[in-house]
Amino acid sequence: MTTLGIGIQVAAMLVGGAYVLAVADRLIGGSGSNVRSAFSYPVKRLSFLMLQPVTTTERPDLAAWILAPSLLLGLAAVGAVSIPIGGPSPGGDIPAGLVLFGAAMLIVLVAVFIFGWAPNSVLPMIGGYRFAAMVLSIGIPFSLVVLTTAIPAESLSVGTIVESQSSLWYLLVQPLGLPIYLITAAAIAFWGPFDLPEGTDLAGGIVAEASGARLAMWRFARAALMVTLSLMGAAVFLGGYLGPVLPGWLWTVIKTAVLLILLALTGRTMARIRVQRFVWFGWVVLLPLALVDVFVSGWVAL
Amino acid sequence: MGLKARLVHLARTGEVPVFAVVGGGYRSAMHQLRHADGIRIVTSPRHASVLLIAGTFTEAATETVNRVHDQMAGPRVTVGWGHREPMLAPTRANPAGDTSEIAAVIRRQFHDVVTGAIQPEPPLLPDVDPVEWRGVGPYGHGGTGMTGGTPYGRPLALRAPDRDGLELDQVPVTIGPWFAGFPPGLALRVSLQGDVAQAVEVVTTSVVSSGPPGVFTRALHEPTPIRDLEMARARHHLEWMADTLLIAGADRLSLRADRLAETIQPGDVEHVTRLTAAARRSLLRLMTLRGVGVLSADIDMVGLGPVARAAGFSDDRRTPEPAYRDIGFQPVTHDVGDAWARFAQRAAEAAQAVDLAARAGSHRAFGSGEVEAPDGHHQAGETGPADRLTSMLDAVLPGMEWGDLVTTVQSLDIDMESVFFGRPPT
Amino acid sequence: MIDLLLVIAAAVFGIGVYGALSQQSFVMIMMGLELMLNSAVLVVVTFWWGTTGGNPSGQLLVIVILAVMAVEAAIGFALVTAVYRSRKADITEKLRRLRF
Amino acid sequence: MNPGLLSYFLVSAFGIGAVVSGWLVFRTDSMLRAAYWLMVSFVAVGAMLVVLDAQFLGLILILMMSGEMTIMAIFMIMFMMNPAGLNPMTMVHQHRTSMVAGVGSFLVLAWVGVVAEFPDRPAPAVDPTAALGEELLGRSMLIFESAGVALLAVMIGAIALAAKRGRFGDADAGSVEPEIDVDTGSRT
Amino acid sequence: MVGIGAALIVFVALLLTVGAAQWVWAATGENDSTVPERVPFAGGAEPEFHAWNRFHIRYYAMALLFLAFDMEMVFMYPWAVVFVRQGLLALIEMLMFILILVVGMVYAWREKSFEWD
Repeated sequence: MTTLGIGIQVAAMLVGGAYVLAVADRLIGGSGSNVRSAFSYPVKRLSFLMLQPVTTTERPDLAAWILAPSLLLGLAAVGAVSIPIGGPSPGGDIPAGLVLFGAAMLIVLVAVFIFGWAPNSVLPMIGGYRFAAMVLSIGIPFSLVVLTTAIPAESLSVGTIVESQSSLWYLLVQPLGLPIYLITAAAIAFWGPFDLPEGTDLAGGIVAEASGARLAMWRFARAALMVTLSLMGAAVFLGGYLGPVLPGWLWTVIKTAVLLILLALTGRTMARIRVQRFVWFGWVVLLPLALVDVFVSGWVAL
Repeated sequence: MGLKARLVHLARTGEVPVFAVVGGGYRSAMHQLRHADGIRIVTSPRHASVLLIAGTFTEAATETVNRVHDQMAGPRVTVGWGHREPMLAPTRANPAGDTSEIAAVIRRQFHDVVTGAIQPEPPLLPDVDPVEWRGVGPYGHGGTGMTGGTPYGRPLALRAPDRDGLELDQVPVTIGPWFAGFPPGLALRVSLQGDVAQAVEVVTTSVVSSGPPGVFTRALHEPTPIRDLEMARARHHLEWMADTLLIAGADRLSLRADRLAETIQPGDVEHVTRLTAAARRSLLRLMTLRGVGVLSADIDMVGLGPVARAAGFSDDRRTPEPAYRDIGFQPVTHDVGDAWARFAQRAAEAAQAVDLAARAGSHRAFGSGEVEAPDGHHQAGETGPADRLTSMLDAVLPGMEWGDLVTTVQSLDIDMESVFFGRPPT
Repeated sequence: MIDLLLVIAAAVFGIGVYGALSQQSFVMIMMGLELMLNSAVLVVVTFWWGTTGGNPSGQLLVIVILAVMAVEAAIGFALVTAVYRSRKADITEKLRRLRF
Repeated sequence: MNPGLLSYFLVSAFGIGAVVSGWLVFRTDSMLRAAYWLMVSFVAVGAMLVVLDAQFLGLILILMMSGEMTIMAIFMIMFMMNPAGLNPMTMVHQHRTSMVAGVGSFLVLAWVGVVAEFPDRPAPAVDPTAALGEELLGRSMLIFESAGVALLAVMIGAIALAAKRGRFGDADAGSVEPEIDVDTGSRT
Repeated sequence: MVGIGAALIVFVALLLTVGAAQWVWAATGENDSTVPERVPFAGGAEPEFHAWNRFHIRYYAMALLFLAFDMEMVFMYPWAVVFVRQGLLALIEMLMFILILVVGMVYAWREKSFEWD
């Protein structure tokens, strides 16, 4: 597989997945609209945002403000590159893919933090700091549950982890894994009910000062991040491209879409958590559970 | 067709991002507009293209409304909705009709401004710096030394002590009166140290003016059918629940509460209890409200209505009213007195109100110059409970994290119309 | 290749030395230290890759340096907080004595 | 050992990136930018490690440092006056000495690097991560476990130093241990 | 090497193209904005101070705890790869390591490092 091939594959997944997520979110959380309008909704919204002028504030850190959406999108793409989509690809395999993915997802914190800091406005800044509190509390359990899937596979390569699930998905072998992964993934993508940095109580938080193309890029980058996280969830817990009859890439698409829709469902129906409760939840509930997951799965793998 | 023309073609029929400034008499109507077709109420003017000025205001609102107008990203259009003198900003259209009419007007205006049929509005405020600063510092940035001067037009925040022992910067910042997390018209000057409010001051200028009197205002002076009173109470509480759920991010449930407020009929107790159960399932209690905004026991709660009853005070003006006694009214109470207790209290009162309305028959109540409104005990010619709740804020809110502060303010159900004009909401 | 890598590492180290010596603020001094450790990581991996035949001890040394960085940062920040709490000072000039 | 031209190019590019961003750390007024320039420097070094077939080490360096640099940014903004650099400032002392020391150490080290002869024993192309794991659990087990103890000490030490509430009361109230009553042995 | 190279190329390409596009957008958009249009949004009121300040985070102790646990992750990656090969020994060694760190976590919890009211 060539670099260009990987690039096209990732771009198709991210754009397609972002569209699916936007439509699902619209159908679940939208107000009084019919099903048909939901399918054109993302395109119309994007068109309007592209037309809208990009506003600025009195004294922003403009470089950081411009960098943040590009960085977020770049990180989502890098995360996606580490995941095989259509089938085993010996050439495109990254031996330490899991670490690459983990690093990319931690740097998301940088993108969000500088996006909140850049406009020099109180409400976005609080949003950025809230996200820092969130990621510092769930970063460890997030990495741990992903890492646990590497134990039976004996490799940090995502391709090998997928291959090692040919007899049984890790969803069943490591029952704690996927739930913790989805909770922490939603938090890393600041998706509801963990959308603290973008909360209504901050009038939009980190995006309160963003308009037009900047907002459009940020929204798209966030959706792409959700897709990457779902892709990884599908790869390491649901057997990725493995599946009968259908071609491998279609299995990846189906499994990713299922996870995306699951996340979209919880996003608009659950109440947003308080930041202190979340910090407590991350350290006192999720981290011990993730450690239990590691050692129980390790015991089983022996 | 060029790229821009293509984008215009797609965008003109899209959903309209509306930033709403809500004045007297239109709080309830806004709840219906929230789920009108093709309208999206946004929380920041930076996302909006249409400024909706709904209801009536005082002159004092002009500055803030104009500022919000200028902060809109555009292409800007201002639409009034039952907006009367004093006019805060030039409006393109100003219908006074129902939700579907205003929604159609907003969509039309948006369509026209996106396609270029009408010119977008220019900014309203004069283009002058808040203070002279250009060219003052050595780099033209307006400051000297480490923290001196007004670089780029504003001073830097100063240090202040903190209970944590770290004397770091404290930024006084005024939030409101058109902030989505607060009731419309409420502005707070909060001294923020990090994300914690160290001091809170209520900005006392009245910006919303009074809308038409509601059923509880009439009940002050003449006996009113209990059925009307209780249905108005149920609607008020349901709309408040919708607001709370919206701020808590449970959009879908908020929508459901709004719809229920619109369609509820006497006797629909089941609907209200199901909504409450759904709110509980959304982990509203566990994640957001529990333990937040507990009112200390030394606060005089008499007459504060649901706020007092949520803290265990069985204090209700309806209890001695003969008509209410006849239909078997008993006040409900909760204990703890945190934000969740107030949510559960209002949900229970909404259910009770619907039940009472079904059993009220032709009973009438009040007319004695006193009334138990949804926010508490009102007396003719006196300031109501909302005024007392507002003056409590500077004592209750300090020390809270910002999100908890917003949750607490919302849980107290302060209606600024009631604060400034001393009469019951709804 | 090894020469090139070592020159780069030396440059990063030199900047770290400059930063650690010239900065007044505690946290900026820590940045200088981190840069020096950064160059140490580069040097260790260079030698691991080019001269030791892939001896895993080299890799372990990198991990130990990472641990040193984490320890330095955590204790450094904690000290900065403690000093600020008692002296309201964030730069070295304000400290004449090193006791509370 | 025969690294290709591409490796040379990549190492040079990342090397320049690491040096320039390292320099910019001390040349910016914004504390946020200073912290994140340092992160860029670490990421560039991490990328060089990846080019040197130490993929795991390079990526883990990036992973570690992204978290650590955000914490650094948060602490710098918390404690530095004028953290965004809205008023330009220079907070340096003994500038000339430091400059000489910096350039001097660069010249000495670079000279050593260029002049010294090193053995040519390239790393074999086996999975280095597994080798590291076996080293960690086998021969160097003691290092690994003592790292755990060191980290525990760091955790407790850091929290004890940073937190306001000490075991014997608030830090700004002195946090003094109560005196022991010699006669009864109880604390007063 | 193709995989990691692709990651690098995709990342750099996106950073440059999206960044450049946004820079153009920002450059065309802000020139004609008036002072009131640039005032940060605070619900209609005007800010008195710059928002950038010495932001007092309340979770600094937790942030330091994260540093230590992040280091733990570094040890766990190579451990996970050789776990099955090394067997019970690996499990016990890591269990010891983690238990040591959990002591620190419990200490932080007891010191109320996870709350700031």
